[in-house]
Amino acid sequence: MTVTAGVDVGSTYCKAVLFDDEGDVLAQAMRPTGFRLAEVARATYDDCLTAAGVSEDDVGYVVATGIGRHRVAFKDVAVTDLTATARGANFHFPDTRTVLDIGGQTMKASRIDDAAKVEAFRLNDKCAAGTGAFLEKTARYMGYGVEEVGAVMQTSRDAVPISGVCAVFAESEVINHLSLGTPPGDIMQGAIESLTTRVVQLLRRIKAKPGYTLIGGVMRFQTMADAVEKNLGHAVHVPAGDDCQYVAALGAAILGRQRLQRLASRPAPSAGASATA
Amino acid sequence: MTITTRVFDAWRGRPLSELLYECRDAIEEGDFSMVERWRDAGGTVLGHFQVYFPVEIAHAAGMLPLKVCGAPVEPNDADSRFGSYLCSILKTSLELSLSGRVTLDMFVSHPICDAARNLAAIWGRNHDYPCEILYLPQNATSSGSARYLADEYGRLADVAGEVSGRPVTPEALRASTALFNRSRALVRELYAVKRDAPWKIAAEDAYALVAIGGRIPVEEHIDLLEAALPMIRAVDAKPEDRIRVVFEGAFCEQPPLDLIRMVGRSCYVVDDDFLIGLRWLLEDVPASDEPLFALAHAYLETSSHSPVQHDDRKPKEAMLMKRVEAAKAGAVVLTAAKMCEPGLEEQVAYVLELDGRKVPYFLSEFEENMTNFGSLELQVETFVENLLFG
Amino acid sequence: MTPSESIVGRGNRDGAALFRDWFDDLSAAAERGERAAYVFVMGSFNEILKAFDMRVSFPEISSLQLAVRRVAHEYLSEAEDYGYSPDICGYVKADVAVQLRRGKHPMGRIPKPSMAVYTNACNTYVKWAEIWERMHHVPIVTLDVPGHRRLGLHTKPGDPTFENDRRYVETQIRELIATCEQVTGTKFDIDKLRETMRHANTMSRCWARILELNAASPALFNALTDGTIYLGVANGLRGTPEGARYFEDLVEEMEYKAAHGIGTTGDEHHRLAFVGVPCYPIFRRFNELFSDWGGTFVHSTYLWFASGGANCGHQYDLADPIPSLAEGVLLSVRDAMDSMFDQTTMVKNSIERFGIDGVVFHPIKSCRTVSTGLADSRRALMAETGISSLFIESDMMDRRVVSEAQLKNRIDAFFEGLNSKKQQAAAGAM
Amino acid sequence: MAYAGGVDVGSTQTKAVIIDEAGAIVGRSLVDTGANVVQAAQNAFDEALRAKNLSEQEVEYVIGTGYGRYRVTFGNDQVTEISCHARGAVHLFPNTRTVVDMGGQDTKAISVSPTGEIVDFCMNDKCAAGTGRFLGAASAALDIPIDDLGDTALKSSHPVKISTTCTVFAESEVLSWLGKGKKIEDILWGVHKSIATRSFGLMRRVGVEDEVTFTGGVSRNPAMVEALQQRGGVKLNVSDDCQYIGALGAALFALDRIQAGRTPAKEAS
Repeated sequence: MTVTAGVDVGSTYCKAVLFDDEGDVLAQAMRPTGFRLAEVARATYDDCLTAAGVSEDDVGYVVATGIGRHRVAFKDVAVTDLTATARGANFHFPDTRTVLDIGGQTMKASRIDDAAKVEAFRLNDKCAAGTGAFLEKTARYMGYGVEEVGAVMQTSRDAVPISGVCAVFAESEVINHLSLGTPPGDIMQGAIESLTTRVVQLLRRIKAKPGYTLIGGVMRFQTMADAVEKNLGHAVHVPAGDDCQYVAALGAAILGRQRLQRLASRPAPSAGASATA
Repeated sequence: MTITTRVFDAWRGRPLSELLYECRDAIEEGDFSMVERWRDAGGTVLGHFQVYFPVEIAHAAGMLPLKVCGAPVEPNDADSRFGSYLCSILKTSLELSLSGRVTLDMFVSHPICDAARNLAAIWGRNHDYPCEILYLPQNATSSGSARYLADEYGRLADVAGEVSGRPVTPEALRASTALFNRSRALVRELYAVKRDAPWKIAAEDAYALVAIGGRIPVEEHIDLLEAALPMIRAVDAKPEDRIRVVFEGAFCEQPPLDLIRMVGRSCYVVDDDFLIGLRWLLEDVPASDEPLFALAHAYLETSSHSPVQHDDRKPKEAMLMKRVEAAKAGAVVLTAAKMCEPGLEEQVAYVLELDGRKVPYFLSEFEENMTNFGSLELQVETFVENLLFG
Repeated sequence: MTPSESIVGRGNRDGAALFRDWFDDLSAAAERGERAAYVFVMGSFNEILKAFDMRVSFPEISSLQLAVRRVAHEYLSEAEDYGYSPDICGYVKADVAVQLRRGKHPMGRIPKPSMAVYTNACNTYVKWAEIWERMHHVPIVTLDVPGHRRLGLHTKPGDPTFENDRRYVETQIRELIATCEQVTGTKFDIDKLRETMRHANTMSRCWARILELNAASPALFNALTDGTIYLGVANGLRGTPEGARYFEDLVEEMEYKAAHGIGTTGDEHHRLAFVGVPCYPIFRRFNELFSDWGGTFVHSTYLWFASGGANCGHQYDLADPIPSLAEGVLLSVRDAMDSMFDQTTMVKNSIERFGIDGVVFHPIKSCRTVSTGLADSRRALMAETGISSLFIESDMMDRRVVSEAQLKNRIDAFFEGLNSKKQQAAAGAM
Repeated sequence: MAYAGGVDVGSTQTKAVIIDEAGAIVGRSLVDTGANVVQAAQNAFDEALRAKNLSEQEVEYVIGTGYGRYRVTFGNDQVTEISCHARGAVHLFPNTRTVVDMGGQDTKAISVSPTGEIVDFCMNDKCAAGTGRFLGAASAALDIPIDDLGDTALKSSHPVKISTTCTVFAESEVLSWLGKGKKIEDILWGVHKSIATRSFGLMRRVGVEDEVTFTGGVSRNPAMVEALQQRGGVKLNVSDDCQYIGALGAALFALDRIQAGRTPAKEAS
């Protein structure tokens, strides 16, 4: 049998997925990224091979993705996590037409076609205003853990506007509101709404289509998914549990599979390589 | 006085790769030593801010026209002269002067945008040499425009003459015009190579070859291009399967070489509007009894297009499509400098047009002094991957 | 009513009414499917357009009304979804949204353009008009008004450069007249132009007088709040008999207040000059942040450039209207431009005349025309005069960059400084 | 014996200082601000009282400063931290003409006249780029205690160029440099230099005149002091009480009020 692998070297975690020609996930593994990207990629890959009980020679094609993609020595090709995530999301939810990835520092939205090809995408590259960090800082500032936020927000009656100028400045606004005696629930609600507004704006910019799949660290805030759903007026998919973490790695493995099949049929265009030089 | 010393010699008698390296290096390192050499030889320098300036006037006055178009430097000194919501070309340009990297004898800005108009006043408050605004017509089709512009050029010629001590004569202007006609023709040849055999020269190398022309005497630029072009044509490289793109939107603030390199790594840049001001006049300016009027007429009638010049006859999105078709490009890279009002406004028209015609495009914003390209790299790669895969 | 009751505050009452009427007329026209000429505050050429009985709309003014009415953000995000960057002019974006909503506006309805007239006093005018050209396929007319070419170098009628510029502007005015004839289908009548120019003369003369009168202590009107009401009329009704009459009444009111020592505020501890564009998203609150400390804005560069330079009080020579209009436009619009990017000298001259204690510089994200030079201009002003000044940034439309917490902190510190400075001075005097 | 108090409620920490009639510090305290601002102010004040077993009544006049100044419920008046830092700095270093305060989320540059009034001031707007918080992010990313950052950075021989000053992006950029195999001290020194450059930009806006006094918690960081001195070519005054200068300034204003026998002025808001 031929196996393909996807390795996603992200900023916090490094993940690997093995995918077989039946189109099934054989194994997956995850390690904290740390500083040594090349090493952790190797180690995570090895974990995954061991878990699946396959040898490296059985692996026909390795696709690397994530910020450390270019540092994966054993890759056949590297793709960006936008490209990989599209495939992963499409695997979990074939009706996916829009992928939204809200991480701690970046917000990425992409519109994809039925073949999981990215048609349009947009990032918030300017500053961290209105990213997950904004939400986490607000919660942490008021002394709440991610899991408590939902409960706190239940208490909200009248959300206060939080202008998300800067993730750090959010704190000065929060302290301002606390100073005025605003209940924490309303502040948290305000923060979620401010972030949701930005999410929806980003989605409009790419002319997003229904079939929304949400991934990324911020999805740990269940309330966030609810808020987005409410604001869009459409149901949204959120990959269950671990899957959420592995979407990009899985997508990379699937891409590897596509590539492998194409290589079998005809020689790869040199462009594939040049795109990732 | 006439300056005879050569200011940029490193490339002479060197193979193409080294010649290009010298040009790239000078541009990327923000090296203005050639300007200092010119001054040491007793020459005077006229700094002209983006986009277009009639360099013939400076040359005819015996001055070195220096294209001021920002630089990859931290605006440590200039920052205190500006507020927050401004593009980096403004800040880094002023920084070049405040930090002493470049010394001028005259500065000219144009109201290409609201920030650039103000720059003349800011520059003026911080320097004691003439800092002028050249009001190029935004009404290109009035029957009065050419006459007005010719007189406006005349006014500038007088100032330049006073600064350099060499009054501008019609003879001198005709001679200068002939020289710049030649250099512009050579640049057009370079762009023909980019379009017809893009694998022969990397995008950033072509850029450097043109950009250096904004810093050295036209005579030396002609030498450089005459030496380089045959070598480029002779390059024996095999065409790769890459996407042909038009790179548009860099009309004022120039994209960092890294960005051009990044795009060039996965695409062939077959046409662009880099340094469009140096390539503004599309045909040789005819010798005339009234050379200033000839230049004014050429500016209005036989010229390129830019979001910073209004001309009812040149709808920008239509001009972009012409560029795409002429270059047989399959996609467009649209960039604008952060905080660039005209650029960002034009992007909307471009996008609507490209969407309508189903031309794939990649949209981004950049800053002259940015060094971290992680996010841009991610976007360019995603763009290319999805044109290639699937 | 006692004279005091009938006169004091009349400008604000009548101004609001005239402004309302103007928008009602625009709405009614829009409902009837009629159009209006789109013009701008810096060089509106109302004199010409009104000579053709054209209805005018100032998109800058309809946009700022959206902020004052606290709905700007809806319009901004609609335009940003359409593709416009968060970094560009909020007026443009708000207007794009108004156009996309077929003119729907909280004050009624804005008619579609019949044509657009704009100067180069702000380059964004040009890009803005290009948007209408694309959306509505109507004639858009640039009127180049070359500004001063060098800091502090001002050319006068008779100078070769000035005459070259006048020739250019005059040619363009004649071409504008031709376009108006095509758009309206009516023949140009030079006597009607004389008429509108006569009204404009009255208005300019009065406006200059009113601004001067505010040197009175206590100040007769708040340059930031009241002043903006007067501006609305100065722009919308320029070249009309109503506009002229309004400003004659306003002079009467101000002279009455001056004669009776009636000020705009109870406690005027600090007389302030404002440089820049108002913070419309929190228009009243912004002023309160200053008035709470007894700070009164007696003077504002906004009243100069946003009136297109009418503050110069320039008087047209009605004997030879068109060349005189060209000359007047050059002198006035240039003054407006200078009050944006070369205001150091102009502000400096006002400090003593208006007894100003502090200068507030308020650059904004939206407008590089007004904001680009302010930091350096302030640096120069402080170096030359040592006057206290405050530098705060926000926006005229986009509440996302208006942080009251940040503003208040700086404003409070500014006044703490002003107070201790005055205490020191007092102590020194003893 | 009359005492005056100053309470500086910052976004991360709240400080309190109590001074005697001579302006000497008799009590100081520092607590985390947390969510309950009112409580934090009270706690800080009580702790400062404890230092000399003073009762609240013995402190005649208290001024609140910092973001939470209006939540110092027991305070008689409020003054902005800008005025307070200037006042405190001039009190400790009488020749101070320029004050640079590097705090949790903003950096201030203040120029003061020879007689100690504020001539001009400027703060980072819109974002926390280049503030002390940036160091916090770096210390988290490299997992080095914040107090050790400076000494580590000073070991650098080839500093890297840190391009972002966004505190939120700091972490990923630091990691990416580690990924490229750069030495920790070189990255850290790069971080310090980038902050120094930002801060010096602010200082230039108000004009840098000798003597320059560096206040705020970050001024205890030797590398930041060094980086600022290198960037600005000026010597910096640094005090052991640097963290308390805002509160000290507030206390000094309070002392003025006592001596002027003034009744609490109405709130400025």
